Amino acid sequence: MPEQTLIGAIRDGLACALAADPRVVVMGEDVGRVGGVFRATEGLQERFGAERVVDTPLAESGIAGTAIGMAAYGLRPVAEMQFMGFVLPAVDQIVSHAARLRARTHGRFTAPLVIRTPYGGLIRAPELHSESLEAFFCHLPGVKVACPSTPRDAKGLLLAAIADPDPVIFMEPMRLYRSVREDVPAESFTVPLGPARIARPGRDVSVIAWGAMVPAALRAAADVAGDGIEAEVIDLRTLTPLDEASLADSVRRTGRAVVVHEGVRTGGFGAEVAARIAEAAFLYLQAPVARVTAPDAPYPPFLLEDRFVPQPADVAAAIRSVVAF
Amino acid sequence: MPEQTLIGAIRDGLACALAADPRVVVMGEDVGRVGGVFRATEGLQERFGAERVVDTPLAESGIAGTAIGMAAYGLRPVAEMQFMGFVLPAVDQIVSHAARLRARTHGRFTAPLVIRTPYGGLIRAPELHSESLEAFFCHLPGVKVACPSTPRDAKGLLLAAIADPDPVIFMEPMRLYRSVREDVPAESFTVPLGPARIARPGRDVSVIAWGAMVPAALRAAADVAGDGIEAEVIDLRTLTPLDEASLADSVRRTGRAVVVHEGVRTGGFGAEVAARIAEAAFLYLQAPVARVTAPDAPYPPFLLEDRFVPQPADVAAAIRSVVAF
Amino acid sequence: MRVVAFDAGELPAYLDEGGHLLPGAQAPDPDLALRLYRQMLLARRLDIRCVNLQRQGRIGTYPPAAGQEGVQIGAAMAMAQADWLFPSYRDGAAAAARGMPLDAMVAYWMGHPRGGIAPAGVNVFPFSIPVGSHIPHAAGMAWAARLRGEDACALCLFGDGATSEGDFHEGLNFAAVMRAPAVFVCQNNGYAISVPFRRQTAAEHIAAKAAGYGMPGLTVDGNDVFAVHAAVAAALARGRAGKGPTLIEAMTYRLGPHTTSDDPSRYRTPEEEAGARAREPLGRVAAYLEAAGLLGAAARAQLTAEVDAEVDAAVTEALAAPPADPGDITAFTVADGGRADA
Amino acid sequence: MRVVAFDAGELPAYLDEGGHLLPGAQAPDPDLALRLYRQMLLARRLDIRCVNLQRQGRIGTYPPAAGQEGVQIGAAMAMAQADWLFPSYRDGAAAAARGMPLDAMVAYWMGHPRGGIAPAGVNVFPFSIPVGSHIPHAAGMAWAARLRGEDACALCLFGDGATSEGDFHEGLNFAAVMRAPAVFVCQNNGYAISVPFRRQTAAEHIAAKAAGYGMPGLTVDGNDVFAVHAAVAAALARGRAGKGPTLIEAMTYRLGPHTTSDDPSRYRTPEEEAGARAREPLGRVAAYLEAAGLLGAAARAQLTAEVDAEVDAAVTEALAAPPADPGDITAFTVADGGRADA
Ligand SMILES: Cc1ncc(C[n+]2csc(CCOP(=O)(O)OP(=O)(O)O)c2C)c(N)n1
Ligand SMILES: Cc1ncc(C[n+]2csc(CCOP(=O)(O)OP(=O)(O)O)c2C)c(N)n1
Ligand SMILES: [Mg+2]
Ligand SMILES: [Mg+2]
Repeated sequence: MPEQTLIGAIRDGLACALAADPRVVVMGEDVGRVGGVFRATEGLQERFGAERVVDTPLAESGIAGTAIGMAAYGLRPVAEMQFMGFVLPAVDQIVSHAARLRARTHGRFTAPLVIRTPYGGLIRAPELHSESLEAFFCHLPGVKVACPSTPRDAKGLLLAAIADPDPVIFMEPMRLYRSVREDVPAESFTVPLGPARIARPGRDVSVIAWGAMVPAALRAAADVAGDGIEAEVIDLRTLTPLDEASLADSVRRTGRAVVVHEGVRTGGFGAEVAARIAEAAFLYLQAPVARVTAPDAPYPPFLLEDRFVPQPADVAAAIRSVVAF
Repeated sequence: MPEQTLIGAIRDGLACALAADPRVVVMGEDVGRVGGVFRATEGLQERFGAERVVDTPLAESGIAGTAIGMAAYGLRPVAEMQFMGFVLPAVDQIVSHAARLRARTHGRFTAPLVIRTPYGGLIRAPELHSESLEAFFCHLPGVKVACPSTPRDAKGLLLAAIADPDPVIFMEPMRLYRSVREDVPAESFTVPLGPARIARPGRDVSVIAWGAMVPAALRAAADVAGDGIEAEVIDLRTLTPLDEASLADSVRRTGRAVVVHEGVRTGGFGAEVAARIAEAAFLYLQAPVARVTAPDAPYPPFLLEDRFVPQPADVAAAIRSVVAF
Repeated sequence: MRVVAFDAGELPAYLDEGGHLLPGAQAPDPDLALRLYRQMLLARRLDIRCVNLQRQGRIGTYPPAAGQEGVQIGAAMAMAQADWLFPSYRDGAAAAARGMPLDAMVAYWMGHPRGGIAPAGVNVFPFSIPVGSHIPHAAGMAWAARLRGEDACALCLFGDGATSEGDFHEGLNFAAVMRAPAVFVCQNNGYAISVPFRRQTAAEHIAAKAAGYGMPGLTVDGNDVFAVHAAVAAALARGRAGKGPTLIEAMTYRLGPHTTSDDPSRYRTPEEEAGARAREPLGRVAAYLEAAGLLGAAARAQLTAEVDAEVDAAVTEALAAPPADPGDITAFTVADGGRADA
Repeated sequence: MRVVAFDAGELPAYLDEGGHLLPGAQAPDPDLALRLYRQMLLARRLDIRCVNLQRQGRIGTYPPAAGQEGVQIGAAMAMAQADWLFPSYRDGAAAAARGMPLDAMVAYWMGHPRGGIAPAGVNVFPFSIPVGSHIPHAAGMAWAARLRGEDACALCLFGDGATSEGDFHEGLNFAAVMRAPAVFVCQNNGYAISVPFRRQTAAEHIAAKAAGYGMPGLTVDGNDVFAVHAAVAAALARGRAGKGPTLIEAMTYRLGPHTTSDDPSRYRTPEEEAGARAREPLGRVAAYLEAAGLLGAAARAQLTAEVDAEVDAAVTEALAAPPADPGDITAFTVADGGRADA
């Protein structure tokens, strides 16, 4: 089993899908000739040709909209949007069409497409290159949202997303692209969309995170372990559908929860996680579910980003305070 | 004080603003010659001229984008988007620019604009004419979201929104446009953006709603009063900024809360309301905050809309169940 | 009408406003002429019926197509079986011509969840409600067909207002860059609800936009069904030959309101409307067929009765449909609870 | 270069690739020529410095403008004081020419929250990061100026890639319909990151898109600063005269990478780059000024030293700025906690 970075695992997943399924088309700005601005698609155009790994015009609504037409016709488009902030011009296509095509035609037409997009901060990027907009897409029945935190999950979830008969927003934590490595099976495999993963078991408090916040949560858990607090870290992996059963199960054991995300606080997906936990485990809760999030402000210029994106110390502080509640 | 419908109050508010402030420009598809598809702007073009009440090309991103340029230059554009589903093509302009212009220039440039949009269901409308997408805009620091449920609030909040130095999404419950009437001052006045309103006081449970769900909540409250349950109904009026203090105060008194909205459940603004209540009044809560919402599905064809949009009976059932918890 | 640019030779026009064959025009194939007429008549009769059903409260808001049958039927009947139609809300006439069951369309405007769905084998996309947003779908589908080496083309119908949307631009640009076999047919009926064409664009013609995408653009008389049919057939042939997309602007007029909720007298003069009625497409073909000895008054009455019976049957079926099933609300949100099918 | 359509008479071109005055061209005003050169030189020197600062890790990702000074300075210096500039990320040269302090630009790329902000009286909008999304802002500002009866025009800079976005379309269409005094200047540098112009559009020229909006479109040699200046001046005059917007396509080349994170050797050949270097705009003007006896080698060296001192001072100031204040993160989200100011 070769060791892979997270981005290597994604590239590998795309190659597996292109090799196995002639319906798969990789498309987007700069994905072909140069293999993507992060090189997630490097080498794929050479290997699979310019008709299957396609440089498109610079137009995100056009990318999403043509992908919908392609998917409805029977292809499996996997579109890259260069940064999550640049998915915004495609929102109407995703909400009005991709998410609704199956429902409004009772399955006569469907939109099995994947939108891959790097998200998140702390890479010293220019404005609008560090957004975490998952909450928009989690409020969207008909669309699934996946977000891996490890190379293995990245490949397996991506292959599951490509195989999925419905549209999937696939969020890639760009901060982890090259900073984590693990053994990843070379062959094709899927990690199912839905089930969360216990990244670290614990009995005192449940810490729920996804993407780049998972390593932050793990670091916080290691930190509070020094105080004798055993935090369970749950990596959601798929935001919608949400694995409510695993959340409820964990919180029924621990009685306390902290949810962590990079998106801003108000209306963030942490509110949904907190609400679901309260609904499913109210009588077990010994403290309110704490949210560790970005503040309600636009993502700042990067000299301030460390103060904006939740850090392990923020998570540790929240853990301590819910335990002390 | 003349009696007004909700839409009459909005028309009246627009007329007050146009008359008082030469910077105000009303713009949008069909707002001029015919006075809007709902007639919210009827008579305004005759009165104020075609340069201040402007029929635009059919392009929502263009409407929002030009409004940003106009606002930055010193005008006060009030743009109508015909139905809330059709705000979606403008999302990038709203998120990437309107919401961020002040922050990224430390106030050197600002975008004091209002986007008025009818929202909500139960009017037997075609597809995508019944959306409730407030959750998208409530997750957007730099933008305020207002949603009146009465003619008086409609006029006062609209005038406050137009006077506000920042962008405001102004959601108009189209189902109430002509179904509610009350006396509304003829002169200009504002209802400040922020404070919620207690629409009905009560001691047993707090029911939180906005827009067209307020009358539904009031009907439910009247209904459960027959069982001796005194429900307090809170009309949020402004979703962001959220009047957390009023919510906390109410729930500390009642110990129970139900939040009601037309948007779909997962990631809806009800999750935020529930999370805030839990954060602010955990020790007072005697039951989990209940959410009465649309199910996680696209808005259905209208023969099924009664089963999709929360009804007073659904709210009453939720009230009874939190009280019985 | 002016042909702005086209490489398939000069496009013919056929009928003048009175339905007389234009000087120099070749008489259309009689069989085709009769089929076009029948389909236009059916569309018109169904359209009238739907307006009545709305007035009776039996269906919801309805966007009448009367006056635009020349474009819709001319275009739809130039398509091959494998081609896909991407219609807007007003394009029921075209959808019916491509095989969408009439009762499914009535059910759609009734707000019935089983409405508006094309049966298997009928390649009609659901009506696009957000204006212009289906244009990229047509580009994508056509591109996909080219990638798969299949012969299917896309035909996309939209209005003059739709050309102001970003998706018009992005869709046409993608189609041209990808050399997708798509035909974009703009029904320029002069208004987007109340907004007149002159406020929609400062260009004289929509067809002038084509050059900016490197594709041919042409303007045809949309009320001359034979001209539309010929233009669309030529554009589809061009697409099938691998030469890429075409933009066709068909000049027409909607005789009725924007929808049953609209009052066009607020923005159109009686004179303008009367002028448009005199140019409307259906009467023209009837006059032509009568003059050509292909369909006399009696045969026309007979055909009308036939078509009305078809409409009756469809309406009866739609109204008699089982009540909407609340289970449908969530049943189709995702496939089988999200299980992968691959 | 071909003028596609323009009503302000034939537009002159001035310099050939070697900086020689073209046959028949009128010599540019010496004072203007010197001012343009100085500003181009300043931009180039700052640009080189920013690339170095990035290599040293002192600023973040930086998008070099070298090679595009002809367009940016030619356009910016044709503007009047009251006009507003709407730049993209690469348009620091134009921003500086309009009065944006150099240290503010360095601070911007340092990721400092006080960076990139135009002082009062300097009408430079913040750099647009989402490609093309600022085009409607320019249309709206110009429209607003016309509504207020003020003389200010908008000048909007963007790339060839930006023309594929829906906002390009919507912005130009609004400007034309509203007869807004806006000038849209497309810097066609042949690439959107790695994607070559031929994959961006099937049209031969961006200027061909103008006709679809009913506005004039023209293509100029963007590396001939005098030609750009004349074209933009004419378009601004046209706007001020109430004749509406203009689209100008300026053909140019970025000599460096897309940003400091990009490796253009993956998508451009050394031959192509060498050819472009031979046509670059700054050396041309230097050659012209020298041949015209306006600026000899010694004076040029002196000017370079002067400009470098300006750049040094700005960089020093930016690097010495007080640390970013965390309070800035939320301080400007809304005004005074949302209190109305009206
Ligand atoms: C994105 C979007 N914005 C607004 C509307 C509301 N609306 C419905 S039809 C219409 C006018 C469309 O005009 P046109 O494209 O000319 O088509 P026509 O109705 O004339 O057939 C408008 C504004 C919509 N459906 N979608
Ligand atoms: C909406 C959006 N999509 C994608 C990007 C990523 N991106 C940044 S620059 C660029 C290419 C722009 O090309 P062009 O418009 O030709 O300008 P140039 O960089 O050549 O000056 C891309 C794709 C972005 N910034 N915004
Ligand atoms: Mg129209
Ligand atoms: Mg470029």
